[in-house]
Amino acid sequence: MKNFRRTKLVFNSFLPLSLTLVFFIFCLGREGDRETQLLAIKGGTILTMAGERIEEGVVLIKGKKILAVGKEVEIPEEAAIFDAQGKHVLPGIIDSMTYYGIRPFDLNDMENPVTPENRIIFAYYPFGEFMRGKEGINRDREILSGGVTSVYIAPGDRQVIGGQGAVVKTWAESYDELILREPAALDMTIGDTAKYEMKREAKTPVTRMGISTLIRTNLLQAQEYLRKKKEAEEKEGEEKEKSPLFPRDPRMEALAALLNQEIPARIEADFADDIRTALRIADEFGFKLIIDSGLGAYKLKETLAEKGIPVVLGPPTHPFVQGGEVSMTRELYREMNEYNASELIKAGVLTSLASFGFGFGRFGYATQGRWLLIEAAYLAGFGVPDEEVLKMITINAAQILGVDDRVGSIEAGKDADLIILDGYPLDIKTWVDEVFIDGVNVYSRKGGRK
Amino acid sequence: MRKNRNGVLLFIFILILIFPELLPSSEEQEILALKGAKVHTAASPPIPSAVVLIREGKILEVGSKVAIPQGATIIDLEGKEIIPGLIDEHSHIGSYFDVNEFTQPLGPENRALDALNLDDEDWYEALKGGVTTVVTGPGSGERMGGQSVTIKTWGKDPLQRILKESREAKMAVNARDLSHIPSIRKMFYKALEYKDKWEKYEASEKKGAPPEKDLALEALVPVLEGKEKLRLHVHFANDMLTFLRLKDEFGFDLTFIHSSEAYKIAREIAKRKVPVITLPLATRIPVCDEMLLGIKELFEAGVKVSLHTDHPVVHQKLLRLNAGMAIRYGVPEEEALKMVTLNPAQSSKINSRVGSIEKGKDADLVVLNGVWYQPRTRVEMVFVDGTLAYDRANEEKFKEERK
Amino acid sequence: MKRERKCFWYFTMFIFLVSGLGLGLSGEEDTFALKGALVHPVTSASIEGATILVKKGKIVALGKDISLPEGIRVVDVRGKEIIPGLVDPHSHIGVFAANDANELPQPIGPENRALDALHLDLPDWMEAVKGGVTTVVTGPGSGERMGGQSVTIKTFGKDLEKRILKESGELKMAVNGVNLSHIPTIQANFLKAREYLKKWERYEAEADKASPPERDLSLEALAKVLKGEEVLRVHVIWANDIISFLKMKDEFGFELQFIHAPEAWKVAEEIAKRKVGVICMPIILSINLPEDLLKGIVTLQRSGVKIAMHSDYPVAPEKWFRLNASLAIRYGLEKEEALKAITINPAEMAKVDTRVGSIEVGKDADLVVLNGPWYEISSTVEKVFVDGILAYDSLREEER
Amino acid sequence: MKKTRKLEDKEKKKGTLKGIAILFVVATFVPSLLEPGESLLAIKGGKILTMAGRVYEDGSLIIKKGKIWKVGKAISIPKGARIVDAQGKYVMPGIIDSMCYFGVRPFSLNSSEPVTPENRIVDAYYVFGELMRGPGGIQAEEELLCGGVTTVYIAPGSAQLIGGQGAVLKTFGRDYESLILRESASIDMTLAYAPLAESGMPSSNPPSRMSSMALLRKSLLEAQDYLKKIEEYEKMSEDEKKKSQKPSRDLGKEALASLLERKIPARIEADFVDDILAAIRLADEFKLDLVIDSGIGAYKVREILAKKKIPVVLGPPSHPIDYVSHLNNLIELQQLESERNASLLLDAGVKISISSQAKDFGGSGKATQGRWLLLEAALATGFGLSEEEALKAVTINAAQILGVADRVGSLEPGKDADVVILDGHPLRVETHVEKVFIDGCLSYEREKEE
Repeated sequence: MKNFRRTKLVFNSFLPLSLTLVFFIFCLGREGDRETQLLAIKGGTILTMAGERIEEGVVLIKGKKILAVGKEVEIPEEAAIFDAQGKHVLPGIIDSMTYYGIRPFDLNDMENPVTPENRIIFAYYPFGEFMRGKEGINRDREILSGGVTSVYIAPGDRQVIGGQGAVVKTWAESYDELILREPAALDMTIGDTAKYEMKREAKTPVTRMGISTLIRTNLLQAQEYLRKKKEAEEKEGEEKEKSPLFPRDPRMEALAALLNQEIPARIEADFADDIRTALRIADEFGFKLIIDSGLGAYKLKETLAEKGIPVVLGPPTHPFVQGGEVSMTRELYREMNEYNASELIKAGVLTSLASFGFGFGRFGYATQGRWLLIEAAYLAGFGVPDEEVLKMITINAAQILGVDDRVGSIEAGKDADLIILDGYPLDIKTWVDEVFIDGVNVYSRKGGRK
Repeated sequence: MRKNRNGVLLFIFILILIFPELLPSSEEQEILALKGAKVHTAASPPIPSAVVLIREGKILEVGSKVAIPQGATIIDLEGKEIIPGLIDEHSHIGSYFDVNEFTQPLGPENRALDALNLDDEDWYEALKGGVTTVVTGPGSGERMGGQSVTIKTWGKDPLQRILKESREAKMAVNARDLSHIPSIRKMFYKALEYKDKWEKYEASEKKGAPPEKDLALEALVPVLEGKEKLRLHVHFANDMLTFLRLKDEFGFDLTFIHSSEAYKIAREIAKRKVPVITLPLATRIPVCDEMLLGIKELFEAGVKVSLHTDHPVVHQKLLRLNAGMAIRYGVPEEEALKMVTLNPAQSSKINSRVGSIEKGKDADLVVLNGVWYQPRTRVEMVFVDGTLAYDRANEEKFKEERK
Repeated sequence: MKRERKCFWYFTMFIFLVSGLGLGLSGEEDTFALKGALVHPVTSASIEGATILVKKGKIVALGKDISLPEGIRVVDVRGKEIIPGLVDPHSHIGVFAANDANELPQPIGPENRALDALHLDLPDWMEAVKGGVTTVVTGPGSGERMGGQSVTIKTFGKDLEKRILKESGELKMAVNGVNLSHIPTIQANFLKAREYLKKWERYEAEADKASPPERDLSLEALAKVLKGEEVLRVHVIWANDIISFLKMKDEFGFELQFIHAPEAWKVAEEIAKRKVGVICMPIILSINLPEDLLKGIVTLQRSGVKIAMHSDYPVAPEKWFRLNASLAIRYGLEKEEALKAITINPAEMAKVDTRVGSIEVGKDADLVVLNGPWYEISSTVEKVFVDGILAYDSLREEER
Repeated sequence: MKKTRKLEDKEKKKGTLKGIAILFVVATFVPSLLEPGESLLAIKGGKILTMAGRVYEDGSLIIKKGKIWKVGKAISIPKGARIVDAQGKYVMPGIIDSMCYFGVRPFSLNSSEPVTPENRIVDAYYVFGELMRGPGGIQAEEELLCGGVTTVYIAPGSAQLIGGQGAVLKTFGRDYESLILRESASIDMTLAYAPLAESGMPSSNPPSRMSSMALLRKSLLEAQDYLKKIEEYEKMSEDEKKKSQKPSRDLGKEALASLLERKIPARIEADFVDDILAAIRLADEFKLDLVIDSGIGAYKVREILAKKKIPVVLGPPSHPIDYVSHLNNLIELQQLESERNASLLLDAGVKISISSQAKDFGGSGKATQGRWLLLEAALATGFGLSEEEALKAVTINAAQILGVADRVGSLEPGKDADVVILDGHPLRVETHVEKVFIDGCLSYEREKEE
């Protein structure tokens, strides 16, 4: 009897896994069918994030994409049916700034304050634990358990120009499908963290002046580079043959992409003053700007709204993303306003909420993103309506990251990234039951924790 | 009976106008009655729509059928929830710039009180978060950090705020190398010898020269006698086991701080009745799921668990969110409330004054506008020693008053 | 000091003795046959009771019924097993012992050559022979981003010139995951090398060839890789770095092999797709590799990746190189595949498979005679032939 | 009921953790439901290698309350016993690794002083799954159990002259007490090259062999004085005791005193002949019980060792020299090394055991090379050791040297039920451990997944 029980237990614990695995293999094995496979998620309350909520609606998925969504969607006979009666269906959560999947030593080049050529995608590590661990690409259940399906990752939280960030999914069938957008932005920092670390070696920058000088100098160089490149390309025939080769410089090319408005700059700035500096530089060089952290952004809400500059806010429980939980610079307290988000949204600034998650030694990896719904609930206590708060971690984030054509809401034609929750999303006791990415059920809480 | 919200606000406003005059004269047996809220006492099951009577800064009565005496000031809290003032058993609030006396690895004589900054903005933030009592102490950079202080987060007179000028020893095992434990054992033996010497001296009617005074050893003696608590900053299970063994050897009163891996040896800890202050849980530290689920395991094994913020690691104001996270990861609601109120009070031996809403205890109460553990719920009012210390409706005014 | 000298003496005497023995064995005509053993030729099916005919250091015949010329010496190896001399595709033998492995102050040094730092008088070489290792690719360490060029060499032989199979066989590169700038730096260097290559091409195309571009040893070495003349070998640990290099291969089109790559199995399909060889972590008793990883090697092989084992001497002893394959069998690899992973696969990776790596007619007579199943741990190497010369005989060893 | 629930949780958690685990072979750790106190277990039908002289073909072994009750060929199996079928398998006692650094994080291995006899390795023994993560409850690393290792000797300070007190521990236990076989099993010392050569180790180590010996002698002489002082005090009458000051306790000297009292042996790591002889001289002078560790050159003084009955704990035959850390002495050591060390010592009548000397590789703190101890023994059989002696060297001989032969090391009635079931001859490379019982508890089971 005892023996039987144990087998059962083992069986129980492996059941969801093996089911996922079987499903996974099934999907892989029938690559052709995968594109036409139909799945209907039925009966749940659908928060599409693109319009009104749908009670007892249907999401019809074909292959990797959402085919239709609505209250009266006809379900074809061949479709597999997933019953979501009494549950909430939400688009996959998007963490619009995190250091998830990057080992700490990969994060910063401590020797150089300016490394625009660095690309975070080289450091993205979605392969389970080091040396040990799971089969295939990204089976990190921890981040999936929070319903996070896409993340923006970026290098260099302690460099002036850290490098190029990327928008990636947290799971994919193959490595190439993992990447939503790369490069997605050029990541910079204006503020104390960018100088503090450098201070040890007495290198530039040690002041805010030094930071903006470094940014400006490099952008000026990039302008020069662009001009020379254009010259070289304009030459023709004989002249082109004779003139020396135009040497490619990955560093300058990254900055040139910024100047050509191919990618935006994401500047991490806490103080209103730093945000002003960022705005000034953006005006001077004419690039697209996104403000990260933006603790004092409420002071500039009109300007930001007018210029259409979005803000990626830090987590409301610990908004000082540049310092510790409690900022060592006392001035930050003056800057802090718990109603920051609410004021920005009222003023019409496109705002998203991000975890700015970082690894914490042996305690865990940078999976704070799994608690974004809790952060959102916390924010709901400070004057942001529930609907807006949920948008901040889905469609708004997708818009800011420039991937809203693929993810961020439950609409026909978008990627089938969605999550099913066992209760109201903003309740602390609510858990993510299922996660679908590209139409594949990649995470199931069944039989897991209670 | 139900009043509209504006009415409540107006009422509170009037109340606050009156209050400054009312409170100093609390000797006149002025009674304050909080009426209509759901009260989680932490000591007994929650009472829906209860009345709490406060007199002279103490709780006079609590219950659903308590008659409100004539002349009592009534605050109607219909639809609100009341919980006891939260207690953070381990933090560095007000002292974290002076946390570690690194040059002196064994300094049990250092006192946190001597480095306490009461003007810190964080005290107010903590209060706003519903935290009314904290144990704040030296850091964990050293093997023996020093003595912590138990203090309320609000009070007109700073000295009155202190609950306990504790002489307990804070110790840290950072397991740098193997000589760590022997050096601590050596220290204990020295303290025993020191005690022996002084006892012999006292017994011989103070003949001859008295033995040399040693502040460090003196601080350890009450710990070894079991009079004072030894608080141990520890993460790894093997270090915890070592200290359990040392406890068996020396018989001191032990509490684990942080204790990330305590759940792995829950039974061993429960066997020895050692209270555990476990990890800060708020969303800043990406504590892995196993550890979070471990809290439930500890509780089920019979270990007395408290939650802490370790401010500034996690901001003190988030202590309530810690409890919410514990609930999310399987701890029953009432148990989770105990983990931030009664359990830390008991383990710090201040439960005669704080930790629950019971007759005779300090009137440290937190009024919330919704379910107490939900992140979106806000603290509406905080009473410390029967005085309204924070009121969200008049936040600006309170901020002014503090200055 | 005294000890070292003594050791040197022993060693030279031994070499002398053995080579004398080899000469004596072969006499004037240097032809002999090994008869009666179970032979694993690797590239074809195993033959029970086969005869191998060796002439002038080469294998001239192999099979069950071979008519032997009159009067040649026949070595009776009945009841034994014969496998080809083992090929260790990555080692630091002769380089590391004298601390000549890493030119640390120069992180990008593709022009450095291991050959220039080779110590041939170390006892390590004989240890290798005793373990049946007859060919090694030995090279610079992994302390730098681009370590330099390795040398492919036999472990035994009088004449250094003849011992060298290939003066360089790989360009060693290391990704130690120090920080994010690592990959961009390597990329930038390849971009430069590409421009360097273009410059030279342009110069070669010119009629007058007036002003040749400046030569750069470092870029030249990289240009060789870009041209496909040289294999790029990357010391790599993390799966994401493997992906980064695969992407770089897509961009620059060089020939790539991974060394160590403990996480290769996690991205096995991506590797197989691009036909990149993997020289797996030394799976040997001294290194506590996790079980997942050991099984991962099987995953890798089954996904269609060409795998080879290596000793990474001095990390693992060269003498027990054979045990790599034994352990791989323990963790599920087929015996034939395991044998390939220490013979023909590494030979192909180092591009010396025309001469070594299998027992075939025309190849070098590098043979290892064992007293039991080749993969069994308790079996011992009895005789080792290198280029047809008896380099080691356990019976003589015991007398010493 | 509560217990089963707990187990269930544990199992489930494990399941969720494992993720998509290994596809073809899964070795699952299954905590046994058997309490050692109530169990009656019979292992039936295997070839039992008792390591106490007898081999039973098709024998049976009965375990009662965590101890071996009966072992033999034709014994009746009592009613109610749970039967484990071992038909066609090999059954042998748990493997004993007589020297390794398993379960000790690298940084707690050494301290900065050359002489620290007060340090106890038991304080650093970490057998709780992975650091910070991993399933709860006391247990060992599954990885070591899969090699059948049930008992280990671990010791501090391979880089110190006197490292401290080593311990004999089991690799699995239901509670903490049952893990410890001998808390203080010996004082671990190192002579010559290791303390001299290992870089990054305490610079306070004596610079030469002579000064090492001088320091060793000094420490032991001081311990003699200490012992004398304590004895004198103990001899005093009660009155005198009251008057005089009790000698203050010194943990270090106390530890060395137990060496002088021959309560525990000294284990001295020595490879070169001169170091081995120096160790013997020291033992003779202070009348110590001596065990030689590593002993690469021990075969050269085998007659002396045999005469003085000094056992040798040999390193792993596949790498008796750790090449990387001994690059400076490599040539000397290689000259000394002989594959026939084990067999030569044994033939001369020296008691030997073979150990893994497992150290972590790469800072993970998982020194689990002990799992291949049977293969190391197999390697030695290639160089003159008989199969029986090779097996003894990792079981009963090791137990005798460690002083725990009354409890472990062989399958005899009354001993702890530490039993290993293998699917083939223990010395073949393809043989795997199928089940491991420690104190009658099933602590490891290798499972095949279809």
